[in-house]
Amino acid sequence: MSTFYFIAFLSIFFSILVITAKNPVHSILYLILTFFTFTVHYILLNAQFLAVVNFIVYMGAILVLFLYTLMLINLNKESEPVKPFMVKIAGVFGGGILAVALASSLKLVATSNPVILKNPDLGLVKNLGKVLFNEFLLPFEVSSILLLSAMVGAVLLATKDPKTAS
Amino acid sequence: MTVSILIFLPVVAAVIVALLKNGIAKHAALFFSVAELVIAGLFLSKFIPDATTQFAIDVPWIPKFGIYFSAGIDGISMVMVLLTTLLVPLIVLSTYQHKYNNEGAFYGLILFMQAGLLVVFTALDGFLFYVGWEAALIPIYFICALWGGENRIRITIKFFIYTFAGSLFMLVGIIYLYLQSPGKTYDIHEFYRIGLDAKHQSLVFWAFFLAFAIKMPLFPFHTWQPDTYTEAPTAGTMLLSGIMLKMGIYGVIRWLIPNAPLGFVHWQALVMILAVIGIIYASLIAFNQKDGKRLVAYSSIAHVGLIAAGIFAWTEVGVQGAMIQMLNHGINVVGMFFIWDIISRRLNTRDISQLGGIAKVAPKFSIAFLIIVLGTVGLPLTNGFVGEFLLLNGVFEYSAYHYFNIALAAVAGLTIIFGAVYMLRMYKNVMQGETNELTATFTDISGSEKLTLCIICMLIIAIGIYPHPILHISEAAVNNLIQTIKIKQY
Amino acid sequence: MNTLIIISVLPIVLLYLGLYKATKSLLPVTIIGLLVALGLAIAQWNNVALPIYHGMMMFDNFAIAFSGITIIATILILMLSKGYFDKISKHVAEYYAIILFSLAGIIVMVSFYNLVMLFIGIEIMSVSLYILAGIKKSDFASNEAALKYFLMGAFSTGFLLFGITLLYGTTGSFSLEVIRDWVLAHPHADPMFYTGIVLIIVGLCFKVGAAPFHFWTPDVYEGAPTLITAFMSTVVKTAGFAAFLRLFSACFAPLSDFWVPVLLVITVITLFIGNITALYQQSFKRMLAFSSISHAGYLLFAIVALGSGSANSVFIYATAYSIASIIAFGSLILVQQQSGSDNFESFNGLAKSNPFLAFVLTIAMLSLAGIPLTAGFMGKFFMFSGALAKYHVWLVIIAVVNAIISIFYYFRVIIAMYFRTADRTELVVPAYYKVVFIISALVTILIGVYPDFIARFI
Amino acid sequence: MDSLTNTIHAVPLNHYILLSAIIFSIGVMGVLIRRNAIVIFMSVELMLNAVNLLLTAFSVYRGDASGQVFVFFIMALAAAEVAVGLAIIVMIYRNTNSVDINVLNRLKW
Amino acid sequence: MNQYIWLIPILPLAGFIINGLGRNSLSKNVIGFIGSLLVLVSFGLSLAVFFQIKSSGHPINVTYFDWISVGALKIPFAFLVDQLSAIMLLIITGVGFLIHLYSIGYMHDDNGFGKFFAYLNLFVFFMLLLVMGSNYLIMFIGWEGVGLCSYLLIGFWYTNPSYADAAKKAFIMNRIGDLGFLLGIFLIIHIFGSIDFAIIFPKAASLTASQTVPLTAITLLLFVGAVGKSAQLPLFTWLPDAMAGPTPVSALIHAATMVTAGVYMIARSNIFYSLSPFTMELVAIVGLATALFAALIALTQTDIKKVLAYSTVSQLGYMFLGLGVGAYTGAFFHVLTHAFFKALLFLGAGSVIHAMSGEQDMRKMGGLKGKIKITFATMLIGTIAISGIPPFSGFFSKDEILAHAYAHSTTFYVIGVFTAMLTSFYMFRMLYLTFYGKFRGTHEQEHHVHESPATITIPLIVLAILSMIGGMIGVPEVLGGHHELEHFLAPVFEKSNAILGEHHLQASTEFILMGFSVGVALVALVYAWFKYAKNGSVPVADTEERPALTSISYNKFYIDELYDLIIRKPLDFLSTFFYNVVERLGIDGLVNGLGKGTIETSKGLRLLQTGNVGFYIFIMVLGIIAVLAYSIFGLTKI
Repeated sequence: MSTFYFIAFLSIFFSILVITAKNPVHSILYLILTFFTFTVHYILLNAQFLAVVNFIVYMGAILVLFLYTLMLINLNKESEPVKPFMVKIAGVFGGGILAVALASSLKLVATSNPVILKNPDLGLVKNLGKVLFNEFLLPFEVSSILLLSAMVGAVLLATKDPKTAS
Repeated sequence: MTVSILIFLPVVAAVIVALLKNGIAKHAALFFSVAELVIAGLFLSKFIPDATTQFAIDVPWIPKFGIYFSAGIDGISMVMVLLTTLLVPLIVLSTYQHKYNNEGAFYGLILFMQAGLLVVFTALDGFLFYVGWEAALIPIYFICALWGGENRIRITIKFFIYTFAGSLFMLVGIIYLYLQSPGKTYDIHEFYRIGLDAKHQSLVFWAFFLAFAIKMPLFPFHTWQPDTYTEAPTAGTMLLSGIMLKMGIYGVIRWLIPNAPLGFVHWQALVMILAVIGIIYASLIAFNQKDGKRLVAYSSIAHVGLIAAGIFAWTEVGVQGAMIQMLNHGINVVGMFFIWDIISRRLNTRDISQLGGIAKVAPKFSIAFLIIVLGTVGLPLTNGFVGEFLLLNGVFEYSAYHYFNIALAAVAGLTIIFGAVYMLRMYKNVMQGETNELTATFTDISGSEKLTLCIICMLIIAIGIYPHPILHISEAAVNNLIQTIKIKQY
Repeated sequence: MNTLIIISVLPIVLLYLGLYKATKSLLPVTIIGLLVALGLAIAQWNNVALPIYHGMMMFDNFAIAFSGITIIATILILMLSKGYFDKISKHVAEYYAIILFSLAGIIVMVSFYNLVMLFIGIEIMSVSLYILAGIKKSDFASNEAALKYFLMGAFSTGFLLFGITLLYGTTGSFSLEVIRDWVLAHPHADPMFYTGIVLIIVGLCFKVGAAPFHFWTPDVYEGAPTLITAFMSTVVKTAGFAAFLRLFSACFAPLSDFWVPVLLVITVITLFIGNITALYQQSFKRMLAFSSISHAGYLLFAIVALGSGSANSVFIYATAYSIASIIAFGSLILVQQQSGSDNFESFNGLAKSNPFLAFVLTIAMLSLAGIPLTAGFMGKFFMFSGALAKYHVWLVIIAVVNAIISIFYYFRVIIAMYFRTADRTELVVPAYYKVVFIISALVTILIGVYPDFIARFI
Repeated sequence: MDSLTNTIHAVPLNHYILLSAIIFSIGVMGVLIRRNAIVIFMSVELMLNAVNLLLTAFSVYRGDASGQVFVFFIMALAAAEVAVGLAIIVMIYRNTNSVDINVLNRLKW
Repeated sequence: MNQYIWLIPILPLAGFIINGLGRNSLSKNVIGFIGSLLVLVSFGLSLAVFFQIKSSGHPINVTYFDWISVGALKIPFAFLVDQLSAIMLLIITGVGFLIHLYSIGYMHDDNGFGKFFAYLNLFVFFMLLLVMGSNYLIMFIGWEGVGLCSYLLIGFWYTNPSYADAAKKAFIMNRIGDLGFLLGIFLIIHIFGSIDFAIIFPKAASLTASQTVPLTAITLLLFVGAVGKSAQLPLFTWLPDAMAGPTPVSALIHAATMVTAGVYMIARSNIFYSLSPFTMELVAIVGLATALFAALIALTQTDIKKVLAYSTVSQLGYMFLGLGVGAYTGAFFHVLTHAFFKALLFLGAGSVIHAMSGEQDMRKMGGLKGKIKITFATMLIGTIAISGIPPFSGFFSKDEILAHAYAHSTTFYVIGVFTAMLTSFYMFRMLYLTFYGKFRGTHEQEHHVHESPATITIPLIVLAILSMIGGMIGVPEVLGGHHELEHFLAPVFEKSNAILGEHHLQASTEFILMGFSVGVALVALVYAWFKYAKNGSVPVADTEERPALTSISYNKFYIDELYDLIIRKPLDFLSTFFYNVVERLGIDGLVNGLGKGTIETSKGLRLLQTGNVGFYIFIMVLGIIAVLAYSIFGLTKI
């Protein structure tokens, strides 16, 4: 139990670092750490498949992509101009109040049932696979369109057009 | 033979005319409008002057929402149909000396507007009424904005937005009534049967009243009117003042008061006072107007104020007076604007102070002008008198408060004095006195002008001498309507 | 379902065509493909609609109608694209493909029966649009539009997801059926459920461009290539509302006491922001963007006054709005090509040089302004009727005030075209455009005069 | 494995929600206070992950696998979005040599 | 006879149409002939009607068609000719014919000859309609119709702007009265449900005392109408200005017929008045005041027609005095005699003007006695008649009124007699200034002076005879007469007299009264003779100073200026104020302000669209927070 709170603390801590780090590269590194804590959360919840996917897709692919882009466009310095202080305060307040509002609208202070793992096999690949390829086959197929579109689009946008001037 | 012929002929004609070339379009428009008049005459000859609705058509339009293409003619509508079909050919004729760019479009729009007007005057379905109401507005907007004077853009958009604003509130009122109606239809007779309480009727009343008050226009909703009348091409002004403003008056009779009798009773005194204020106010302003068209515009506000007062008194005499006065006002005001059209076309000015002595060089014109002036000031044996007499009598008979009616009638009656003041002042300054350099060049009327003015003058005198046939057309219907509403009230 | 398959496969075909440089055949193939899809959709009309694929989708009449209108609108817009993309770059096939991907997402959106499908549909559509907004790669405005759209879109997706998650947390399922049953069983729902609804409202309002989540709309609409703007403001908006309506009428209707006030406020703000801001715009395109916000306000009426007629109202309104907008954007493209500017002034004197174009554009503007005998009026009429039926009298009055304001800016175009003069040469209106204009104008008038034929659909 | 799963037995559902809400809000905060488009985008990713965590928690709590499947789809989306988003950012960088969102204010009013 | 009665008004109307259409194509002789002949035929028919009524004693009532009928209100187009209207018919057609005849000569050189005759015929038509109408509305048609003709004829020479103004003024002032009349009609409709004389008068007669309250209102309103038409205080100023019209017009319309319409109307409604003592008193006071006031003004006028005009106003005042004190017959008698001598005087003045080549200022005349003998003789007769010197007609009618006034109140009588003295003075002043002394005009004028042609002199002579003997039909019994007129009119005033009661003065009192009034008239005559004929004093030129009182009188008590100040100026001010301030700034300003305000709001609101993504998202977040806040707090309500 205390493991959860420890990891939760780490999640929050690192995510705060993500948004406060001056250097974007640092931000990414903190984000990797944050995601790692999430992976731990998944493991704690016995969602093994997700833990693995999270580890691979997010940390392995997405964040590397970020990092790569950052390097590509040479932004690894603390070059970001800072927003005015008031704007930052407003932003922090906004986010904070949002958190409070979310929490209170969800009545989170009230006690609730603990999360109990009813089905230990729930998060296993086999089980998930069955659900995914039965019930969720259609969304699975359809999301291919999403990926295809994104792929075509990314290529379209990121390639240098030699004849843009015309 | 149903009223659909009457409604759709102008639509077809509008399309045909719109496609014709300059030069022919004018004649075609005249032909079609006269044809329409003939058809209206046929209807009139077959019309039985009782309270029933005749020549009715009732086909589903959007049945899911209880909307039917339902129209018909009763006595009240008949007078309005006559007004429309009579004035449109006159107006077309009055434009014969003009050269408009893109004539086909001009006359097409006029004819299209006629269709809209006829829908308004014959509709028995709230939705249809509203559609006709707006369908009449669009063409006139374009007529005014395309062929108008210098400031037309600003003025006409104001006019459009103002009147459109009013009618949208009416739309809300109509939908509201539809939702309240027992049979969920837009049928006007269903509307009459809704027994709302006084509070809700007040809301309905205002929703409709705004639309009609703006259209008429009633003080203090009138400020679009003088500008628009001044800037619009004369034919547009004639359409606006001769026919279009009657939509508002007709609406009051047919849609406002019967649909919200309790609301009406509650606000009757206020609107009567507004109407009467409008009479005096507009008359006074007309005193010192320099621009002839603007002067006539204000005089029109005053006259319409009286018509409104007569209707809001909701006595048979008042409403009948309003019926005949609508026709009269249409004829007179068209004549008056035509007079100014002739003057401004010849002399390129409408500034009264620059004119004078025209009677000397144009005696025929002066006679026509004088007859129209007399009709406008309501001299006995001209059409204006019959209407004003009945209207004032109607106001007088309105007796919500003791002595209030006498005071009201007396103040409203000032119109016959003030009317004489500004009309004669105008006549004097334009026609009498010695000619100046400008007016000496004035040539007397001829051809189509003469014909138009001749028809107008004859109508003025004929109705003045023998108004009975026209009163008779609407008598039964008006009587019936007033009785129905009275029964409902008490 | 066949429709979805066709629309999903079609872009792949196009990509291959692009690969083999068969650029000439792209448009015809697309249009034929879409027509086939449309035909297949219509063929299912009035079939007994049951949820398919484990309750993931349901091709009921609602879905078919909205698929139909979105496909038709897409066809019309694509017809305007003849020669349009060539000027941007040579990757024409990709553009068509992405538009069609987006359309596939839209088909999913209008026929979803599970929140997962809703989410995926929205994302397919959105991701495609992020790309499309930026296809003018060297154009700064286009870049800016793409990035703004992307950042804000991704941001709002977070809220949508949070909302969906909360619904899932309370009901334990993503299926609309289960959620509805849960709502019926729990008339006093969980706070979590309420918060979920609220966040979904936020997410969806962003997608349809309702205030105060509308900020992306004007900038993106202005920055994006005009044709894409046309697509966004018509097809996408329609789909957004279809999804919105489908979700709310299917699941949340019993809880309307809770969420109606929220939407009411949003509607009112949307109306005012859209209309008042549009008033002072100098760019026709940006004006249309704000006007689209205001139309979103009117469309929200159907959801605020949720009832049996809502689907019908949204359908008619969206149809009217879409076809009128297509005319507007089509004309804008032509005028822009000629004068290089999208300001109102560039329309000056159009009536003299191009009476036909001016005339159809006038019809479109009248329709957008809601003048009777045009489709736009019917749309407003149904919206007002619906709202009044639910006793939202003040809402309707506010709407009326806004409708009045809107006249002013719609008529500015008409005024520019007809009443102002400018030396200009005649614009060449390509045949494809003419067809689109004529069809759109006719449909606008037809719906305005005899809406029954379309009102019967749903 | 058992020992791991046992550790969560006592964690109330609310705490998971709270955690997600907080991280979600931190993401929002990040979006608000940063000007670098990439960092903003990262903050959005943070928000998505907060949702993922919550979904998983709900899924476990309900004993229903569909929540976790949904997470899977969100990840797919995230991947797609990242691809497109970074492409857009790169495209902008090419044009402006900046990824500062405050530079993007030509479209206004 | 009854079935031809419509011919009486229709013939002049036919004249109007023929002359109106043929005004340019027909020759002047033909026009004059047609115009006069048709009126003459009307006169013949009127005579026939008169004798029929005289013999049968029954009024003629003919209905033609429904003119206006709305619900319960049915207004037929119908004629009623009773004793009262029969005499009016005779006056109108008789005097009218003479004046037509006169006009042939008088207007012969005018370009608008045809138009003039058309208007005159039209006037006769409307006047006949006025007196023949069987209900108030038909009367009202005629009432306004004659106003129209008055307008047309005053402004006959419209190229002169001041003439046109005079015409306008006449029309508008009449209209003020007409409004009162109209409201009176409404009230009658309201109370009686009809406006038919034959229905309402009997009804009124049978009302109980408590029911007569509305009658006071009715009579007051009708009286307003009469005040306007008959140029009483305070609406009299149009009549002197109306002298702008050609002289025959002044004679016919502004002396003999139209202006007496008010008297006719009140006499017609006598039952109403008899039942409202308050109004009666008011009528008497207004009449008396007008008589005195106008006489005072007439004292110093120098324009020959103006003198006659004010004298007309003054005489009309007498008539109203008569009506007010219940001497309906007397008042009507005065209408009759006044028609003769005032028409005569005007026509005579016209003849003088004709002779003087258009000169109207008496200061430029003088010594015409020998040059235009017939004119002089007839004018002299007219002057004697109006001054109330027996046995000429004016004496009898005036005396009857004064006798009734005496019976009513001594004050009224004294003022009346004083006015009679003034009348005598200014009339003889006019006569002396014009015909006695030396000629004061230019040489050309002197050379040109000549007697008028026969068409002018014949009417003068006829009227002079009538002025002399006209009084014989009303010789009171104390003087050994039968008072034929009173007997003839008795059925009309029967009920009123019953209500008011007969005032029977003792014969001796009557003799004293007569003697007194004749005495003062003679004194005034003599004084005028000394002043103007013997001493040859002439009113000072306009450029010179006048004594204060004279000046006030000469300037008509500044009444026009007063009206200008208290009515016209404020109205004009209101007009500009309403237009420039209320209309432009107020109402229209509000409307435009709404539009401008919206646009300004738009200008401000669009700034919200800053282009900054951070800002956008911030607002979004605020929105989300607001919505969430709602779900926190709003939930408690559900």
